[in-house]
Amino acid sequence: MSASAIIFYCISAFLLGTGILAVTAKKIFRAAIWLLLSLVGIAALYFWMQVEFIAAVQIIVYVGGIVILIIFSIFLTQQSGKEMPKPALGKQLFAALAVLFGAAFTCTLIYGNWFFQNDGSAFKPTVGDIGTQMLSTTEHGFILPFEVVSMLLLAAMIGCIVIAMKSNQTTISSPEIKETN
Amino acid sequence: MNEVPLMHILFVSTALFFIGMYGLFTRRNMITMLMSIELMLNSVNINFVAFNKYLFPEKLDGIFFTIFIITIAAAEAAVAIAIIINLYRSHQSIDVDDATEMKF
Amino acid sequence: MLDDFFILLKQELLITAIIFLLLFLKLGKERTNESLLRIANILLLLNFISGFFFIKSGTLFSDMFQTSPFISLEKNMLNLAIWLISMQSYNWLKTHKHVIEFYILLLTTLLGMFFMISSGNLLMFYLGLEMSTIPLAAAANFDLFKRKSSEAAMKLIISSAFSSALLLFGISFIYGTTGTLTLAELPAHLTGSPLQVFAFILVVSGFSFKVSAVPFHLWTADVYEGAPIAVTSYLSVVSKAAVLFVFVSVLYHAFSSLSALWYNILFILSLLTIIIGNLFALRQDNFKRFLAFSSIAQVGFILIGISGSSQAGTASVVYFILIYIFSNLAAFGVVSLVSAVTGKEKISDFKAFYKTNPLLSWILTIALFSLAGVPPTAGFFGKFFLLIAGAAKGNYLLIGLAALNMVISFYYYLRIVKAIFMDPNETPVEKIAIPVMPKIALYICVTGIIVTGIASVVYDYIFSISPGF
Amino acid sequence: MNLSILIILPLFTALIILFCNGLKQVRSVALLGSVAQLLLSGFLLYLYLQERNTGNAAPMLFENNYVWFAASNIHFHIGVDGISIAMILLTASVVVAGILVSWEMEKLNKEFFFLLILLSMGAYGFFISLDIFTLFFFLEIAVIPKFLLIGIWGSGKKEYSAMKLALMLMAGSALVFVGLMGIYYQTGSFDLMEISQLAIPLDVQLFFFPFAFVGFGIFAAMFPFHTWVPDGHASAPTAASMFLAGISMKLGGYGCLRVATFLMPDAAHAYSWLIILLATIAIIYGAFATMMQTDLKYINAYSSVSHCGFVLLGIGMLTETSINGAVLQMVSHGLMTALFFAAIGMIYSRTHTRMVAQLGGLLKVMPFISTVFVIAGLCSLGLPGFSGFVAEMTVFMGSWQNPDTMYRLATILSCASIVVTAVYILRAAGKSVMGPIENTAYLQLTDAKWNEKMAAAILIVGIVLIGIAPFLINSLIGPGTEHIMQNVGKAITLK
Amino acid sequence: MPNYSYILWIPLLPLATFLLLGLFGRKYVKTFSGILGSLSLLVSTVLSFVAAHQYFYVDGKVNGVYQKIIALKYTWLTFSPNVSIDMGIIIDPISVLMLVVVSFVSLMVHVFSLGYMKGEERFATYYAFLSLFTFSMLGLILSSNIFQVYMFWELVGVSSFLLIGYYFDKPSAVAASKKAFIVTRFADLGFLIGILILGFYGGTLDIGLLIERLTAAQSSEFIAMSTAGFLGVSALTWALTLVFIGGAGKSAMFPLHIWLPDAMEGPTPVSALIHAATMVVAGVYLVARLFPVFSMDGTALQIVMYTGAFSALLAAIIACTQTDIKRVLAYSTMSQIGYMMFALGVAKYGGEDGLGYMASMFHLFTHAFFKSLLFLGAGAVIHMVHSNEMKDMGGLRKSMPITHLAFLIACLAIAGIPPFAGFFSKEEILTAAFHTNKMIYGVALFTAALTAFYMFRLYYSIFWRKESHHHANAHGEGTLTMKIPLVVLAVCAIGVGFVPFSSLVTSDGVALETHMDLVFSIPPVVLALIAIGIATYMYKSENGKSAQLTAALGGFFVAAKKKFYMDEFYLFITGKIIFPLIGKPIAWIDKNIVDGFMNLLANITGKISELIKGFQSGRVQNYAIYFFGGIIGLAVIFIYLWK
Repeated sequence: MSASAIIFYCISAFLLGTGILAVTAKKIFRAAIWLLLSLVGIAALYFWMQVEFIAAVQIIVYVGGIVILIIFSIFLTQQSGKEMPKPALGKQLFAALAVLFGAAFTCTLIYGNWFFQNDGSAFKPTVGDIGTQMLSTTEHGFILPFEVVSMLLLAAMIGCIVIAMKSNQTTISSPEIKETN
Repeated sequence: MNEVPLMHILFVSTALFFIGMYGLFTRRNMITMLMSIELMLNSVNINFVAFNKYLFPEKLDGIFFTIFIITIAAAEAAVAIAIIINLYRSHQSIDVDDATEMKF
Repeated sequence: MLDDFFILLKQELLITAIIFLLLFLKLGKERTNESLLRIANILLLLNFISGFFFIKSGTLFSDMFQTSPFISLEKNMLNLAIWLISMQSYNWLKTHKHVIEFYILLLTTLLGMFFMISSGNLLMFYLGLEMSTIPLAAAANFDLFKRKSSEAAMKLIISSAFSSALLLFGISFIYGTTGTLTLAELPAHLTGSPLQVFAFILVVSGFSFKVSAVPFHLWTADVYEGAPIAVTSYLSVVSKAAVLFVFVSVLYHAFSSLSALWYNILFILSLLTIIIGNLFALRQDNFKRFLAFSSIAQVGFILIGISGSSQAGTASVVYFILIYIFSNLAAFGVVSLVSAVTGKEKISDFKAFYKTNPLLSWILTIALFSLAGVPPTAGFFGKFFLLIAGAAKGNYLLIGLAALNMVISFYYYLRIVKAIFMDPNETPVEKIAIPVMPKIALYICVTGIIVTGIASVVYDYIFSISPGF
Repeated sequence: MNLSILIILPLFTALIILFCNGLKQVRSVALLGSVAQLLLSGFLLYLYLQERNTGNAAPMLFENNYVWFAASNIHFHIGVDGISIAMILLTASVVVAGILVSWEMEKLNKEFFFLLILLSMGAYGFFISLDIFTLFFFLEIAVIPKFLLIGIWGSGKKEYSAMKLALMLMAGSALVFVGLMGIYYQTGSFDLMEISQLAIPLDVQLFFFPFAFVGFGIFAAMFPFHTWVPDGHASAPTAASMFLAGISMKLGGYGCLRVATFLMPDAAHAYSWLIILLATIAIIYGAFATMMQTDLKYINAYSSVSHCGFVLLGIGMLTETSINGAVLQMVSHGLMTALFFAAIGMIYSRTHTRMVAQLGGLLKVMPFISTVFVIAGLCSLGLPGFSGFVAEMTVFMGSWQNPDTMYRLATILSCASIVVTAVYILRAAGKSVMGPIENTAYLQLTDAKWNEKMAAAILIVGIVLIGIAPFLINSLIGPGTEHIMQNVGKAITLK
Repeated sequence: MPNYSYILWIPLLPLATFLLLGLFGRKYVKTFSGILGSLSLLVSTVLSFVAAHQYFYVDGKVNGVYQKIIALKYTWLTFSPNVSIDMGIIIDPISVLMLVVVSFVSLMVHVFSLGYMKGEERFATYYAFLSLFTFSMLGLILSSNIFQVYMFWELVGVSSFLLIGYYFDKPSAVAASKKAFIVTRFADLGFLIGILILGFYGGTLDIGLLIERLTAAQSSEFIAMSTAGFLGVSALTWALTLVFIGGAGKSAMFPLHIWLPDAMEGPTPVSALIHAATMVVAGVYLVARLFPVFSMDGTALQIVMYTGAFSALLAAIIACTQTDIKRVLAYSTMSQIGYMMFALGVAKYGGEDGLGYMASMFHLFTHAFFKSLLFLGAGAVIHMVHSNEMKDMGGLRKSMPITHLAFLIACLAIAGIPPFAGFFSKEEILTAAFHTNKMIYGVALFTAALTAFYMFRLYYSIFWRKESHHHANAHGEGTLTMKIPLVVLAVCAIGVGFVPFSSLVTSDGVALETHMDLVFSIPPVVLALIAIGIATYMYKSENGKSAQLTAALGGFFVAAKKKFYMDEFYLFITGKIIFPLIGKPIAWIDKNIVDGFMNLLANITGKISELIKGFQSGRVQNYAIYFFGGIIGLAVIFIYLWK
């Protein structure tokens, strides 16, 4: 058992553990932190797989972006200190069972599946060729998705602005509350 | 380092995926639900990268897919959070069980 | 190469252009909503008309983008639908603060759908799918101060995120087992190994979520009820249609080697969808919710048509969707008019509707009859061809059950007709003044409902260009 | 003559009505249209006879065959034989009568007449179409107007009845649809004539015949799917009841004959025992059920169940005579029951009750209406000189030709119903028309107006004409039944 | 081929009258309608006499045999190539005989009604109905096709229904008319089925052809029919019995006679026409029509014989107890028809054995005259007294001499006192009966005596008994138009007995030599005279004797007066069995089970949709769980189960 293998298992143990904590932690702020750690662990996994570029993106976008966003929203919506309401035990159990079953099911499928073995050709993606390929219009060029995503981001941005913008009218039209029940 | 078989990486990602799913099923706080979804997406990313690296290294499809997933996840998270904030304004709560006016 | 580029991408480029135009309008000097709406509608109309010209088939960026007369027809149907919707939601938008943003969001999703429809590649497909969902979730929240609206948006975004996660999980395994993301290359690599089957089911679930097929439909009703009617109709017509288009081509081409499998899957899904949709529609009182379930049932019928898996199948699905656009939008149009003026959205509010609004009543009735599939409305032909296509495999059990479910559906459609014409009501909806734009839209819908069926040229044209294999 | 006119004319009438306003305009347009249609049908009859006399022995005349949906091999194929012409004439006269009867319709008159005409258009289209798709198309067109007519202008528990009727009929057409699918995928064609030339394999027939037959049977008030009939007829406004019983129940019988039996003769033979069983039950059971009714409309509705049983019996017996009789019975019952409903409507519009117990002695105050009522009654109990006799006797003779003992028994039982018929008709007539005047208020009532007299006259003429000169209509429908029998006969030899 | 086509006019004229009066009578013709009807009928009558003369004395007979002549015939409704309803006119002895009787009696009644129905509000309608009836009756007797017979049979029934219910605002009249129609209808059912059987085996509906085929013992039809059987009885017997049931219904044979007494609710002239002379003998006529076929089947004839005899006796007994004069007459009619029936029953085809047939027809002939006379007389009386009850009458002989005389003659005739008409016919019948069946002969004799008895009971209680003339104030004896028919018919009642009947009407058309031998003519006359004596002794003047007799008879008398509870029996069948035990349950089943099932389906659907609404819980997490569940479900199905 080589060193890299040991490293791999450590990383996976770490990210899974933190992941579990992230979805079970009582306090929401802690949960966010655990999530962050778990994401970092994933980045580490990418490093281990020698896809540094992805690892970098992971760090930048997730750790630097999303988690921060989440934390901000936590601050916006509630005081982070207080414990979150516990989910009903029955629900927990049921969810656990369902999830375990699903996981087992998937794993057996994966286990039983024969994967194509590659011809051992080296896998060395450098940031450079990723960049060129990203912007090339030729075979294996990803310019179109790139543009599309940009449009999507634009739209998402506009949407967020409209929705989340603090607007002068804050009184909630209450009639619906009665009318629904 | 090929003595770590692909299988194991897939197991890890699967586990992560279902951890996320568990979170989604049980967490009542919308933001934490969002976190769980992020976890699931990440596990998918791991899959793609692993596949690309282990099985089909001659092309970079998996890598690019990962990149785009991450981007989209960001957009999704942004919109989701915006919606959650708006919902918080109207409901004074982000507990998913408080937002069940419409049913049956 | 370049002119080719422009012609093939024509529709996408147009939409993008409109988006940016609207952005500039936003940045430019303050305008009244009326003028903005006028501009927007004219632009959309032009966009729709332009869809009939310079039709060419070809692919771009290797496998990323492909188009054909058939595909551009599908896109143009969506163009038509979005134009009609924007005309109908005139009353609602007139007083809204963020008209332009609304249009931008909608158009972005439309763009996403276009890319999704002409995607030759799972990546593009995924991007298109997300692009047609995320902004829509935002748009669903556009009744900014309605609790229901934000609840609907929340439900939409969370469940769609969940479903896309599952979809991606599936796609990742498909990638892992086949080594390619190109749809055209998939059949060669798909062996039907258990993992692939699982992955495929995950993908199907992603589609089913979008078209709201049972049991992946549960978000539908709530979102439809809460979202602004414009968004609801957009969801129930446009996004559904787009995904169905893709579903057909993906099933027929990318997964043709699994056809035996997905035929059975569709068999189960379609029956479940029709039955559950009907059973829930029976007891709805909120009109939007009712239409949600009825549209679920309709999807069930469409799935039957898809399961026919032939040129007739494709044609009948597209044909039915065209009819469905007209019928559903006519219904939504009337409802949106009523709710924009009076805020009433309950079926019980429509009692004795005929006394005050005969015109709207007839339009609504015709629309409902078309949805129910009563001749001479187009809905009859649509359903007929769907079932013909479905029966091609000789699965008469499916056809029989579907036909009997049509009876149940008759019950709830007729229930509304009964409310409109027969039930007494001392406080009926007051007489509603119909602005010109919604009026035009409604008339177009009604004409569509009547003509599309009887005039066989429509079906024959669709049939002639729809790809067989 | 291009038969499409038969559809186009009503269509235009309906459209014009939409642009009229005021009762006077509307009703006059409707009347004009329907009378024109009646004349047209008469002219069609004339042309038809001429063709036949010139020795044109083609099974169908005046055929037009346009491709409609090329992709699914759907044609708009129309043509007529004697049977369809008889049906068309029936429809036309009932429509005219119905419009005359509802001359004073005040409430939403435009919509009312529009729907009436639309309904009739469905019937015309149904009777002339030689393509199962168009047949089905028109069959369903004829359903929804009924729903609206009953639900909006009806009386009593109209919504319930309307809903029930619409749903049961739709269920019927759903079954028919499945049958059509089966036929289509066996033969790849919707064309009646074409399919009749191809032999559908027996097992397929055995599987799909019940769908088609029961489907149409629901329209024809086949036991036990007849329950829409009483409620529907009772709640419907007069004209609508006339149309329902006079026309739309005939759609069912015609369909059973022209589609189910004609295209799947082997299965028809295999299932004839069942058909006959149900028909016999319907006849007897309907008659006894009628005996217990107290509402004139219910009486007539249940008697319709019993009388339509004869249609199915005739079809089930599968002899040329019996099928002839079935067609005759359709026509006769159409006219007779329409007349009956017309009379009931006239009485109801004056006395505002349909309860036999509350009526009485009307013959004194409204002799014309009462006479019409009695005539309808006598016709329905099969009095010679009226159409009912001819039809029923033909059915009996034909059924008797079927030598199987059980079938004989069925025939005898059905014959027995004529006694019960006499009982309930005489009870109804004896109590409501004859006897002392129950309610002195009735003494002020007036007799029929010109329009009502016209309506009654048209129908009575038809009834009596068939009654005293059946050889005319017989020679009209004869070739049609022969052509159908060719297929059925083939099946006999094949068994 | 002699030309009889003008006979067509005999039925057509009344038809024309009916249409005319029916459509325009109420408005335009009004009071003239009576004259109109009578005139048109006069023409028919003359024509029928001409026809009779031509047939019997000019060209009817070909080398000693009266031919069956089909005057004209055309196809009316074709069932199958050889089975069709043809409208035709058949000329043979019995049809010509009936032609004369019907048209003549009908004419008399028309004339009588001119006075009797004067001032009725629906005068025109009355005559329209009369003409309709005459038309149908004439059509019936001229029919050459058995189905044609059935058609006119029905028409006769309905016109009798209309005439009985003429006073439609009298509930009893309505009830009576309904009863008459339904009972006869029930019998017609038998007739119809009989026709179906005959038509099927005979392969034709034409009477001539039918007889020809079914009387030839070696013809395939006959063999098929006599061998084919159902419930151990041959098809032929079935057919004939069923046909006879039809006849029994119309001719009020036991047990289908119950409608006849009630039918007296109609105007009296109507009773005279329909329920004395014409319609009620239709049954006899029918059997006579098919007699050659009947004669091939002993069983059927036996049934005819016993039914007839029993009815004759029963009716005579009941007649002795009734107090409503018209009912008495009704029962006597029934009893006389019973005579005709069993006379047919005892007959054979051809030659001497055909005596019964001849006698039956002869009695039919004579009976028509004196019975209609009796009814018209009764009518005249009722017209004066305004009551049917004997107790309201008595001592009318002074106030209405002509009626009295006519009535007396009729009584003598029916009692069979020579030289009145009844004597001859009865005597023949008795002879025929004696030759075949002694028991029947005894019954016949006894009945004859009874007849004489109750007729004179009737006679005395109308015209004698109390001397008081409290009716003198009433308007005399009625108009001239009422007297003339009485006189004419009285003359006939005396005279028609001398018609050389046996040489004209016989079973095979060959003249039959009948010789009067006292052995057969004395006993009935003596018995009749004794009976009359008793009647005179008991009823001529008011005394308690009749009361003593009834007391002596006790229960039997009560039973007879109550018509042996037949009506009650039928009432029980219909009211206690058919309606509550068949009708009600079916109506209930229809409402609750058949219809209920349809509603149940709807309700179940609704219930289910209510049941599963919980899935739409509004909680997005549950949605996700179901979503995942769906995936797992599909996966499990399609990976492990659905290979």
